[in-house]
Amino acid sequence: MGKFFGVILVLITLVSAYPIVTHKFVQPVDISTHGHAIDEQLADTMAEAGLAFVGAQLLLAFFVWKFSNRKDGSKVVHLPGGAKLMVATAFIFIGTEVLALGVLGQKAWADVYFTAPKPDAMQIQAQAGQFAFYFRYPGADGRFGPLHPDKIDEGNQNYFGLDPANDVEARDDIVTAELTIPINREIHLLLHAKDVGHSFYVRELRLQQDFVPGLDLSLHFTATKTGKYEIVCTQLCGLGHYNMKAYLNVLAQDEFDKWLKDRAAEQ
Amino acid sequence: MASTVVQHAAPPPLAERHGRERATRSGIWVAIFAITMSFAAFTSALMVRQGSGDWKHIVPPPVIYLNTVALLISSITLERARNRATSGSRPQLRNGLPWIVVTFVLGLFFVLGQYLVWRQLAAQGLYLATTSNSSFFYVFTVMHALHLLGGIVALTYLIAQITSRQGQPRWSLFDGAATYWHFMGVLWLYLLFVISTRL
Amino acid sequence: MRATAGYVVGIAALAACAVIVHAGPSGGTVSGKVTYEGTPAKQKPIDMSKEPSCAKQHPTPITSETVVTGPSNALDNVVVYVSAGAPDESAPGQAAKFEQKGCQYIPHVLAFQVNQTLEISNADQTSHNIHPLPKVNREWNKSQPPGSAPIDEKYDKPEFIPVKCNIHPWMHGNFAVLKNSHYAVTEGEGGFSLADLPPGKYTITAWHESYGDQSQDVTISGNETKTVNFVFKAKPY
Amino acid sequence: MEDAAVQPVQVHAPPEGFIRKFVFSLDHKMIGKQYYGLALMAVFMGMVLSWFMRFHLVWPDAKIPGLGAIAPTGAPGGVITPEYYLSLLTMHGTLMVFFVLTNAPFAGFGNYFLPIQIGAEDMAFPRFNMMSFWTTLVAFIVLVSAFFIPDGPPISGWTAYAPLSAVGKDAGPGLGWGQNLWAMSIALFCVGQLLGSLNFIATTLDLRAKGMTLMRMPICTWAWFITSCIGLLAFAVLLPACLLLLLDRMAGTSFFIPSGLVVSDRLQNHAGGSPLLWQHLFWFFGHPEVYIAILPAVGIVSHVLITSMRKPLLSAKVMIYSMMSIGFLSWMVWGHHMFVSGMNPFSSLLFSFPTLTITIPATIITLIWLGSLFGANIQINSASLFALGFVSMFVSGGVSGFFLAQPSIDIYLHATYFVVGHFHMVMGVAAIFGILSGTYFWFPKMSGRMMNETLGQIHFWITFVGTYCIFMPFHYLGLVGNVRRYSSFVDDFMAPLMPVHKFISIAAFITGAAQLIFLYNLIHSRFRGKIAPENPWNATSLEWSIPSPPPWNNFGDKHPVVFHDPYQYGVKGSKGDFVMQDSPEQVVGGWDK
Repeated sequence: MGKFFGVILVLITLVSAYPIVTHKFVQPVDISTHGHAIDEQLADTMAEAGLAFVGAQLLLAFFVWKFSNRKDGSKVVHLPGGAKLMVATAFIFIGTEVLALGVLGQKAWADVYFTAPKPDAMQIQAQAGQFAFYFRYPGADGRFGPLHPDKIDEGNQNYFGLDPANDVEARDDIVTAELTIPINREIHLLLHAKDVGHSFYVRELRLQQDFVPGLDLSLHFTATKTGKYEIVCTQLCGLGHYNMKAYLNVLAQDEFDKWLKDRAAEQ
Repeated sequence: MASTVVQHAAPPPLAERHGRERATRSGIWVAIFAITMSFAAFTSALMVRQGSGDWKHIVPPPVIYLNTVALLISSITLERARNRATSGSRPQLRNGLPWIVVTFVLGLFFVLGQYLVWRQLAAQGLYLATTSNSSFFYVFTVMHALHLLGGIVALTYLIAQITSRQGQPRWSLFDGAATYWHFMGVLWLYLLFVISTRL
Repeated sequence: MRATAGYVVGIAALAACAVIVHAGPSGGTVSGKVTYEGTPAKQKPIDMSKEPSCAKQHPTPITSETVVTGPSNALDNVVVYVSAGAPDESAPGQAAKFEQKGCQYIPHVLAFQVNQTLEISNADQTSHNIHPLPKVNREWNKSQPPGSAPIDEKYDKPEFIPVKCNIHPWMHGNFAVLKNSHYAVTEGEGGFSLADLPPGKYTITAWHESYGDQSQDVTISGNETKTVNFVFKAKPY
Repeated sequence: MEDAAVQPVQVHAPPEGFIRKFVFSLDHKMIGKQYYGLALMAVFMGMVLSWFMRFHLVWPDAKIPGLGAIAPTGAPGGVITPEYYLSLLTMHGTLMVFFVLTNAPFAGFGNYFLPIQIGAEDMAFPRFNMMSFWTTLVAFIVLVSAFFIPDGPPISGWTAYAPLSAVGKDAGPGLGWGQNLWAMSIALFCVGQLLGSLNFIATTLDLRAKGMTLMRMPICTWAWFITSCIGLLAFAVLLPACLLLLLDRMAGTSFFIPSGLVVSDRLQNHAGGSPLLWQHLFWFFGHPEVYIAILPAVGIVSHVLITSMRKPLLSAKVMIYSMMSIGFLSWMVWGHHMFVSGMNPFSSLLFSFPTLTITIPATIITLIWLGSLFGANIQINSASLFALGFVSMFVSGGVSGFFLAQPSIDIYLHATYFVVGHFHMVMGVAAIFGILSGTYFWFPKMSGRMMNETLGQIHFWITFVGTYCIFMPFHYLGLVGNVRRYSSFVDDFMAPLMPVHKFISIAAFITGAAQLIFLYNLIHSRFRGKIAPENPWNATSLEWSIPSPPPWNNFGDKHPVVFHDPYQYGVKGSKGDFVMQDSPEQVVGGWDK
């Protein structure tokens, strides 16, 4: 039985490692300026964790194979080096690994969170509500109209609670259901939650950030490839959570300008 | 590991019956630790809450200080009970009975006083959900009162044991109750400080 | 044998009803037109990209329906009903049907009677959620997966109830739960007609989801047709 | 002092009558069994719920026979609605984390064996012990009753993030009374666990038998002791959090709800609360909870492994210190659940480092196991197989922690199936392997009968391979970015992953069904199994020095006296290759010196 255990465990280990080694399941193409750091970090961690995984499992398999139900009875021996060796190994290997990952991790993390958006970054407001994202562009005057929660009227598509009757800034605000942005231009996304917690997740941008009600956070990023990508909600927000999504549409500058003009006409 | 037989040196004895006495005491301390922990949680909530703009400060009714005094005195009376009980050659809880009763009464007084405080706040139109501060005020005072009631129950049990015919209550019972009672006093002082000053 | 008897009785009863209904003009009629003045708010096109199965049902995107207008300032989706003067009536047998199609409520405003069966069906390939927001009636909130059986509900108090879909924020409709059968919902030309009103004094009320309501009194004496028109003030925002 | 050894002080009279024996029992052994039974009920409920979820994920429109009758609004005609999926998810998580992973390995086995292993006659406070169980049972009933109220169980997940969990029914079905019941249930559960932990700590500190120094306690006793210390803090924080949540929901306060929220077109009448506060309080409990679930399993598995290896660990001391440091570190890492919750990015780094550091003691534990296996003489049986399976799972689930501990990678992997795979393996499956190992190991002692070995091994092989088939693919899905807690995958990029989900579901059905073998084995052996001897595994710790099942006062009239550390294997003893803890013959060496 011990031998059988060894064999099965080796099989499990190899089968588990196969899709990773052959890159069957990988993150999609990275379209952000900061994403590569995250990808490298992920790759390094995968290598180290992968080795640890395979090593430990194979060792376990081998020991169980070799030392179970031995014929030579109860003559047990002890591993030379004993516990000290184990502790030393743990500290040296894992310790260095921890340090390495910790330090490298900081850099990748810093790229996203420790840099302030450039002053000329394009400001767009994203509002998450049950169960859709809506985006607001400041319009010609470059200023966002103030929000009045009591004015929210979804039936009339006033998702943000604007009050154009009284707020002049609000009149030219452009509200859309898809996030359309120009390529190679830094976007400063202001996150606002209408009701409960939500999250903004774009795999290709290597970005994920919660919308926290009452706490207006922001993100900044630059998209480097045109195309249509999915924005999904990753924070459980109620019955329509699975269906809460929008599209990120990265366009060339001129196309973007045209798109923005058309939207402005619709308002 | 070859086995060689020598006569063994017996390790320090730990007989059950002494264990039980000690267990009561450690039990009390563990409980105190847990209660401290949960009030720490409440306090952290308070700090976060004070951070968010709309904090309106309220003044607790003066009765509260009278209650405080009563509670502090009750701790002293309980210690009197201890002295009286341990005055003899071997502890006689019966001797401490009067002071235990006094403590018990003061405890009740405190709880009633707190009730008065809540009534007065309600009269000012300050209910649980009125302002963030009133919320915390009620939460803190009510939670403390509930815990103190636990102490009062313990005292009741103790008094019943002492006064009953064959009742020979374990000393650890009194000791534990006393420790808990003093802790309630300390906890109250802390809460009073937290309530009345902005952290 | 007994069964046949049953049929006979049933048919007799039906016949009787028929006779009563068609017993000539049994009363007066109130008819008229609902219009608006001023400029109504612009209805924006709805972006359904989040729900492709619905988006592809609308080659040209539909607009929101809070203010729907017809030719010559006609105002649609206005519920015109007898708010006073007419006796309460028991609910009719047939159900009022409310359909979800192309991520849109059809009709946008559904008027029906107290205790009348309300049958809600989902014709889309996606789950919908029906969340009416009543103030006096009992509130409920149900989801309806594609292809599942219709939901039957009733309301036992008269009320105007906004309806929303929690899954698709743009989907909004209205229930008008009324006390009697004398009601109409304007469409197209904005005209309406309330028939079979026995002689008496009535209050006719017109209700619009964003412009509120207006009432006019009218007295019906015998078999006549009175004209009542409503004009709503349109708001640009 | 010798008299103490001959005439025991009676904790409570021998139980008489059915009620005292089986229902309101003060006997820690009965209470332990009651906890175990409760956990058993909960785990099968939770498993069926997960079946429904897996079924719905891969066959969204298929009707589940019978479900329509149980949940007419939640699953009309047996088709699961999005909100009912979330109800299932919430209840699955809550049942498993609280009523299985906390109850079985800690409260269940702990109650039964901790007093025996330290040579005590019962817990320090038998009445508290009884109250602790009955509070937990009420909590369980309150939670499950949510299935039978009109708008069904809550849909806010086992983490019940505010404000979704706090604003009430406007936010969706199940968030009315369903959520109230949830919060009440958890509050009650906390009370029960606090009473339990208090008992464990006092008992361990003060009721140890003569000669049972701390360093002579078996590793699982240590694990239970450390766990109870963690539990005391964790539940003491979750309780206030639940109370505040209840106040927000029922008394209109605003601890967790900020101003200006518009839910279902209704402007909420709250102001100034902080949703992050709930997350902090919850995870301050929530992360230690992971170790509350896993440490007892670590202890049990070590105990079983040592016995079946017929040799002591390389160093039990190191093992214990590692468990302590894990317990200690578990207090500084709660923030790693909130990397993308809008905390100050610097604090993310502060939380990330101790999280990575925890892998060091965890690795030491694993290496100690591996190193001890070297040169051992492993007796393969159901118990040891599950113990070895646990080691494997512990590694598999542990390495994925590397990824999630790093904020930068968490940006991508947070809230994907990678996380689900990670905690199911290390917290769920591993802990359950620990429970099963303990069951096969201790069943003879608890029931006086042996379990069926063949069935046990069949159970192991299906479960072992099955769980890998279920939870390994979760990680792959996560790497592609498959989001968790979705009732169906409508997004373009998730659709292609359906085959993987189908595979997982089928594996889940088979593995789940295999648990019925275990259930049958458990019940059948209880009545038909062959009679168990006093010490079937030739083990050394005190529980094996008394009859199976033990008498009501464990050691009868005699008071045990302990002379050795609990793991004297591989020595020429009177009974073979081992020396019982209470046998007076002296042995040179041992880690208690």
